[in-house]
Amino acid sequence: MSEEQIKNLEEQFEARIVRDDKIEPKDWMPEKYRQTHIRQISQHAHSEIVGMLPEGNWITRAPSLRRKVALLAKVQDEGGHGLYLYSAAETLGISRDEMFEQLHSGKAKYSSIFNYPALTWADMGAIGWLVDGAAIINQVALCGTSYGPYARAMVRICKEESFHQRQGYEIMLKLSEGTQEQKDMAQDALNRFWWPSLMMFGPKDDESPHTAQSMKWKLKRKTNDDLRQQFVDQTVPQAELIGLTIPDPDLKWNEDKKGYDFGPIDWDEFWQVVKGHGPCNKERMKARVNAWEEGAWVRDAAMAYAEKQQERKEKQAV
Amino acid sequence: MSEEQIKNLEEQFEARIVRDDKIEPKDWMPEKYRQTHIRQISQHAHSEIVGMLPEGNWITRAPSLRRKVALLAKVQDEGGHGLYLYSAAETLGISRDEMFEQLHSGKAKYSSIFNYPALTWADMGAIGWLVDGAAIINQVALCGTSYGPYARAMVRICKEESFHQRQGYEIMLKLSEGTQEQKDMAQDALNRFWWPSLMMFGPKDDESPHTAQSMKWKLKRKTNDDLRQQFVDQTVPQAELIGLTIPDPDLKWNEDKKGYDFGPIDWDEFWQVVKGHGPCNKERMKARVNAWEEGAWVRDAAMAYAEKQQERKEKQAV
Amino acid sequence: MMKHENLYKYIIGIADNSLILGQRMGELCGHGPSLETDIACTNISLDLFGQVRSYYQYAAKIAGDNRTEDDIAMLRKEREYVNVLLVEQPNTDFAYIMTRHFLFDMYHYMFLQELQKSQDLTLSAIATKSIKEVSYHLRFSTDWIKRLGDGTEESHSKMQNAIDDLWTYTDELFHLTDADKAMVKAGVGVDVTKLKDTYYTKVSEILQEATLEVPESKYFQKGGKQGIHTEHMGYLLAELQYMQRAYPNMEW
Amino acid sequence: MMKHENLYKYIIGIADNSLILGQRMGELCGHGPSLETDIACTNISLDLFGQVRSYYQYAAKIAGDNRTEDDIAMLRKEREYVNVLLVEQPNTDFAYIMTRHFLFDMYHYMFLQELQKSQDLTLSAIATKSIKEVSYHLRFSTDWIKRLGDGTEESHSKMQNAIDDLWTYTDELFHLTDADKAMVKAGVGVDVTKLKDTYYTKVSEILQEATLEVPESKYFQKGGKQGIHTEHMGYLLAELQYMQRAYPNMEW
Repeated sequence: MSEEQIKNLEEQFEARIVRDDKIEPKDWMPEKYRQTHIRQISQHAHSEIVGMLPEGNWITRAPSLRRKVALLAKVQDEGGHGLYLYSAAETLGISRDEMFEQLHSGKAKYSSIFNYPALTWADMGAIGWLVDGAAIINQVALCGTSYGPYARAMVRICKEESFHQRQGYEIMLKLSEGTQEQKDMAQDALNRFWWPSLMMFGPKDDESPHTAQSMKWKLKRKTNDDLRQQFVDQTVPQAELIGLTIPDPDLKWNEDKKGYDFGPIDWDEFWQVVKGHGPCNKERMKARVNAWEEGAWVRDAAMAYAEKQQERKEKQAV
Repeated sequence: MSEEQIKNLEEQFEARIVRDDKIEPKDWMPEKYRQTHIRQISQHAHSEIVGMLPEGNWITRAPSLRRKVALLAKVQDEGGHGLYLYSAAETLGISRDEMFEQLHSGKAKYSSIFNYPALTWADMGAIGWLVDGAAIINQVALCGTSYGPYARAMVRICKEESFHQRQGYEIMLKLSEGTQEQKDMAQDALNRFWWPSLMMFGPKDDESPHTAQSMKWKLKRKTNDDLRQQFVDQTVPQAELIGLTIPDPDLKWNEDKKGYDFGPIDWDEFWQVVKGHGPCNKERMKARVNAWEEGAWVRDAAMAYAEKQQERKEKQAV
Repeated sequence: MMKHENLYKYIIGIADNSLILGQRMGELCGHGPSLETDIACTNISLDLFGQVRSYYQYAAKIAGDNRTEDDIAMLRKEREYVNVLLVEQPNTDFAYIMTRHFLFDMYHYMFLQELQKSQDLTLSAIATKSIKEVSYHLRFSTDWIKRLGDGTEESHSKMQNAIDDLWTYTDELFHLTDADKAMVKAGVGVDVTKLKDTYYTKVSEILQEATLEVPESKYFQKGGKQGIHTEHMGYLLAELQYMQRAYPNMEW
Repeated sequence: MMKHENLYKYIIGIADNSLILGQRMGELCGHGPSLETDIACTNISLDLFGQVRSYYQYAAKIAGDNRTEDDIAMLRKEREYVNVLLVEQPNTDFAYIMTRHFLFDMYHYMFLQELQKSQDLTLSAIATKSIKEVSYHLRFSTDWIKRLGDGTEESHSKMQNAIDDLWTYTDELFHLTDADKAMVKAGVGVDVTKLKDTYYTKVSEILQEATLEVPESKYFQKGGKQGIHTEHMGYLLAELQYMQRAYPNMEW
């Protein structure tokens, strides 16, 4: 293609995005658009899969059958989200095995929040309420993103996530209505998950170099700081409603901005975890890599069986 | 050696045994004596080692620190007994690795009682009281056996075993003084371990072909049935003392023989377990084989290191 | 003694199998050989716990005291759980997991078919609801038996090991407890002894299709239905019960 | 608030390390690479639990209510255990087991040397009794670090992995809690911050002798001393506490 042709295609492409047309797998797209989407969608998929681990950790110990069933359903949904998202990424020309390899080698990232341990039952509440809550704020915006398969996956996922968030909040509510031990457990979970949840929105705007490009492609519709503010403003009253205290002495309503001011985030911790040195980074990767390696013979067998079946069919056809 | 010489040696050998002289490793002995002793001593050693497993199963869950410490000490003693006994067998010209191989391949046996599971804390009591109790009855006789290293190992072992038995009985006593749940737990353990303990003395005399030879070599000083009777007569009053019921409707004092009559033993069960089909035979062997196989690299490393150290010493000496 | 003690025991006898198998399947979450199997195993665990709730809720109603489904699930002593030994066997590897599941599913499916005809309308309704799920479980595990048995040499050998080891726990599925007998007589319970031949025929067919040898051993383990379990059970219960034991009498 | 709350907390802080490490070593019984290591690991576990009893009995006395050593050992919530993260790490393989042990033993030995000088005579007496056992532990684990590090290629590589993974938990050994600080000030506690440089020097010397690389990572994990553990801890406690939780208020 001539440079001019490419420029032409790029202009048409940008125009479609501005018009809110969806870009579909077979459409022409700039290589950088493709790569950025592969990176973000696979990272999102990996987050769903790795996110199954901290919650999976409490399935065997859920305190009641009702909660056990709900937790299983939630974790199953997350696996399902992983499936849609891997499929969406595959439409951009990468295989699921390649994406797994990138995850296992550390090349691909996943949400850092899952590098914190799930230590008590209340963490199941806090993860649902705060982590899914933060995720939804990020994801609702993405329902209108430009890449069709991703946008459609988001619509489906958001619906389920908001159910998960309500479920998480309800766990916290129940604990806060319970015994002192249960209240303490809920407060402790909030204390441990509050700051990591705020970190889920990523670095501050002035340290987030990709924002401008992502905004153009509607991969982002608001900045990190805007979304973080929205999360704080939404969550503080929810905490108050159930008698829990946000672990931030600087938290204060700001009448001018009609939002809460909050204290400084520990960005050193953020980067430490992002770089692989959080409390559970090694554990999470070990769990995923072990599952993959120990499952190799199973996948090989399934493949071998499918091939044999195919051969048998062909022979019968002859 | 001429046949006559051999016959001569054999006669001297038998005479020494009759005189209660000890046979020592460097002494001449008939090959059958050597083989029989290797088989019996290694079987005894294996029983100590496999016997660590059902009790090891309760170390992490012992109900109090005092009991945990006592259980650890007991299991450690059993490991120690294994060590003496393997050493005693080694004096007869077999290596420990060969004995392990015989255990792992199923060629060598170990006491069938350890193929029953240890399911509750009370089983730690029942095993100490009944299993060690039965073992002592077998072993006390062996303190005067003809093979020196075995006899000396037995003296040492018997002392520790009788401590273990008292400890086991004391666990049962404590349970029987406890809540209804604890009493039930004790009774249940007695119910499950009673019959297998009676089976520990081996088949009935008329089905035990080696008895005559073993009696001559003082590997046996009483028959299986005599020892079994002794065990029953000793144990029944102990059970009564702590309010437990022997699970045998036919059990009755027989004034004529000044001992208890007891009901028929389920020899089908006995042979099923001996042949490898008891509740835990596979588990026990798996545990031992896994420990051995997974530990191979450790033993190899220790060997390699020792060789390197030796080489370094030799180089320095040059 | 409870008024409907045999019915109560009968229900617990059914439900404990699903409880313990569900717990084992729940351990796998995030550790399976593929995302699809992870999702399936989670889903199966979910189905089983759903069934457990229906049974225990009914049992709690029959007991007529204040006990709840969670009391029944999590506050009994080990000796009071009456699941068969098969379902408590550990997740040794995926061959064991699928074999355990298949050997149970086949029984479970056949059992529910009969339970649908129970004169106890609640049990019959639970059976009708559950059998749809269980027929999916059976399809899932049957497919994996075939894939792994007739897959690679390695998978074949792992499957044969698993079958050989777990076979010893199949006979117990067809034992009748006293409560079972009473319920069969009352037209409520299923006479599982009558299912046995068909079970082994069907299982053998699948194994043969999967190029696996049907074990010939005639030695079987039992005890679960009398509450005498394997040494694995205690550890499983320590996890299952942890929250209810550590935080008694609370609402969650 | 308890009268001697800081002393109480200080004692628990010491003892919880031995409790949890003892529990981990106790899991190994019958599963080690040789009979001699099986016996040694059982013996070490025994020593540690013996020490634990002395500490908790003293703590119970100080608490002055009816709590017993077993209440302290087995009836706290996970967030109330204050052992360092190092000792709760799982028995991944014998390289991890010996590395975990060595990294703790070196600290433990140096710590007890100082604790012998405590103005609290009970603590000083426990330290004097324990240090003999711990010097044996340290010799045992040091020997194994050398054997495995300088053994075969396979053992060297397993050891290096273990060191690299567990190194991240060493820094926490030298953190001071508020109770620690108060007890240091009172002449009762050991200022562990002063042991840190010597610890790393000594550990590094052994690792080098064992032909292992001393990790350079400057990222460390913490939390245990504040009761924030790793996900392994819950499972360990479920076992440790099982009997006391399932059968409360009984004598054993």
